[in-house]
Amino acid sequence: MNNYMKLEIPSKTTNEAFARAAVGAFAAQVDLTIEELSDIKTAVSEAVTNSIIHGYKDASGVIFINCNISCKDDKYTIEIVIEDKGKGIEDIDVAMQPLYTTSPNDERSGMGFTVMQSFMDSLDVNSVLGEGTKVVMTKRIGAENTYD
Amino acid sequence: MNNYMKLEIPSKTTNEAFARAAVGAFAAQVDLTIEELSDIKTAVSEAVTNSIIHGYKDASGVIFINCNISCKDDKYTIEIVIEDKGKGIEDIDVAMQPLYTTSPNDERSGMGFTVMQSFMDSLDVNSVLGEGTKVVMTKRIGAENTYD
Amino acid sequence: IGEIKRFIRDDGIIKVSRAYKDISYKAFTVKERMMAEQKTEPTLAEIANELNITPQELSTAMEAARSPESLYAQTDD
Ligand SMILES: Nc1ncnc2c1ncn2[C@@H]1O[C@H](COP(=O)(O)OP(=O)(O)O)[C@@H](O)[C@H]1O
Ligand SMILES: Nc1ncnc2c1ncn2[C@@H]1O[C@H](COP(=O)(O)OP(=O)(O)O)[C@@H](O)[C@H]1O
Ligand SMILES: [Mg+2]
Ligand SMILES: [Mg+2]
Repeated sequence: MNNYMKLEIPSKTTNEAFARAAVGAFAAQVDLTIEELSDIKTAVSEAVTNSIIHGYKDASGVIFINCNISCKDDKYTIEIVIEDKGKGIEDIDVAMQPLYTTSPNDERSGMGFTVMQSFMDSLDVNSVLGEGTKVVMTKRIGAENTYD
Repeated sequence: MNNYMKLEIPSKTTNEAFARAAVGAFAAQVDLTIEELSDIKTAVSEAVTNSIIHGYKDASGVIFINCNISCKDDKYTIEIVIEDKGKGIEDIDVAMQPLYTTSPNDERSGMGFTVMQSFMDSLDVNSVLGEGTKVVMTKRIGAENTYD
Repeated sequence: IGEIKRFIRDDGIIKVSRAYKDISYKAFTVKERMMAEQKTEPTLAEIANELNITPQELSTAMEAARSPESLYAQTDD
């Protein structure tokens, strides 16, 4: 089974919950555990929140979410791409460091990228200042076999 | 609160359940009743199933789902547009008649459009043979006031 | 159909937020029971099957129950 979905939503804070729900409902076609599902939803939250808060600040913009499910040797991989056309990140390596945040007064913890990294199997961030940010995350489902 | 989402999915039967859940999760930002939600999901099912079964037959195609929530005088209206680039409908008036179906052997009841019409507040169907079909449905939320 | 709907809506209105909370609670109970029985974590589909809903619906219900403040907040705009 290969499947995909492409979703476009405006950068409203209410849409963080909707993005979680939509990606969760899509991932639900794979026979995953509640824990795997909740890892995926948490990673999506962090990426979407970043686009809303950092990418578009208080301005309104559009967030693109693409999901892909692919199957190889009976193992499923879910790929989630979250993209904004917001202000971009100057130095990705610095931004991805644990506890690094440019909004310390906003009660941001600086742990968003770290959470995505630890809850997913891969994380890839592309960003161009003034053009936007694209986060690509994958997770393999059926964990016992991924440690072979 | 005004909000929208645009969704693109391939015409696979598993995506009927996903489309229901995704539109349901989007609609659920308005505090609606179970019955209103179930009406919306049922209408979405019928339209998406039509695109999969009639629009694209067994071929693979793409289904576009756009949802809009708008608010006026404290009342919400949800608009749902479901579009395919499939084979189109020759005569819409005939197709929309209760019990009319072009797939009687498929256990189709011919009641899809009738269900959409009775569960939603408005239904509008546009179709061009060989180009595709677009179904536009709206539902007002907060029913007691819609009968004023 | 219209008459019945009007009656239901005017009378015992059940909000989705409430129903989703019920489903989430039941899912939690089923999960605990299955874990005790099978000694492994049940999948979403297994729990959904037990509750007679689709995995997609279960995922959505659990989501809504988790964050009623955000999913149902009508604060924007
Ligand atoms: N989509 C984005 N657009 C612009 N900047 C971003 C984006 N995502 C992350 N950043 C930058 O990376 C930093 C670290 O992100 P993160 O680890 O999620 O921590 P936090 O969001 O708590 O600040 C942010 O403070 C911000 O400067
Ligand atoms: N998206 C579509 N593309 C092509 N034909 C369609 C589409 N939707 C509906 N139709 C036509 O309209 C007829 C009536 O649809 P419907 O009321 O849903 O009944 P059923 O699906 O049970 O046949 C279908 O049999 C089909 O011929
Ligand atoms: Mg963050
Ligand atoms: Mg039909």
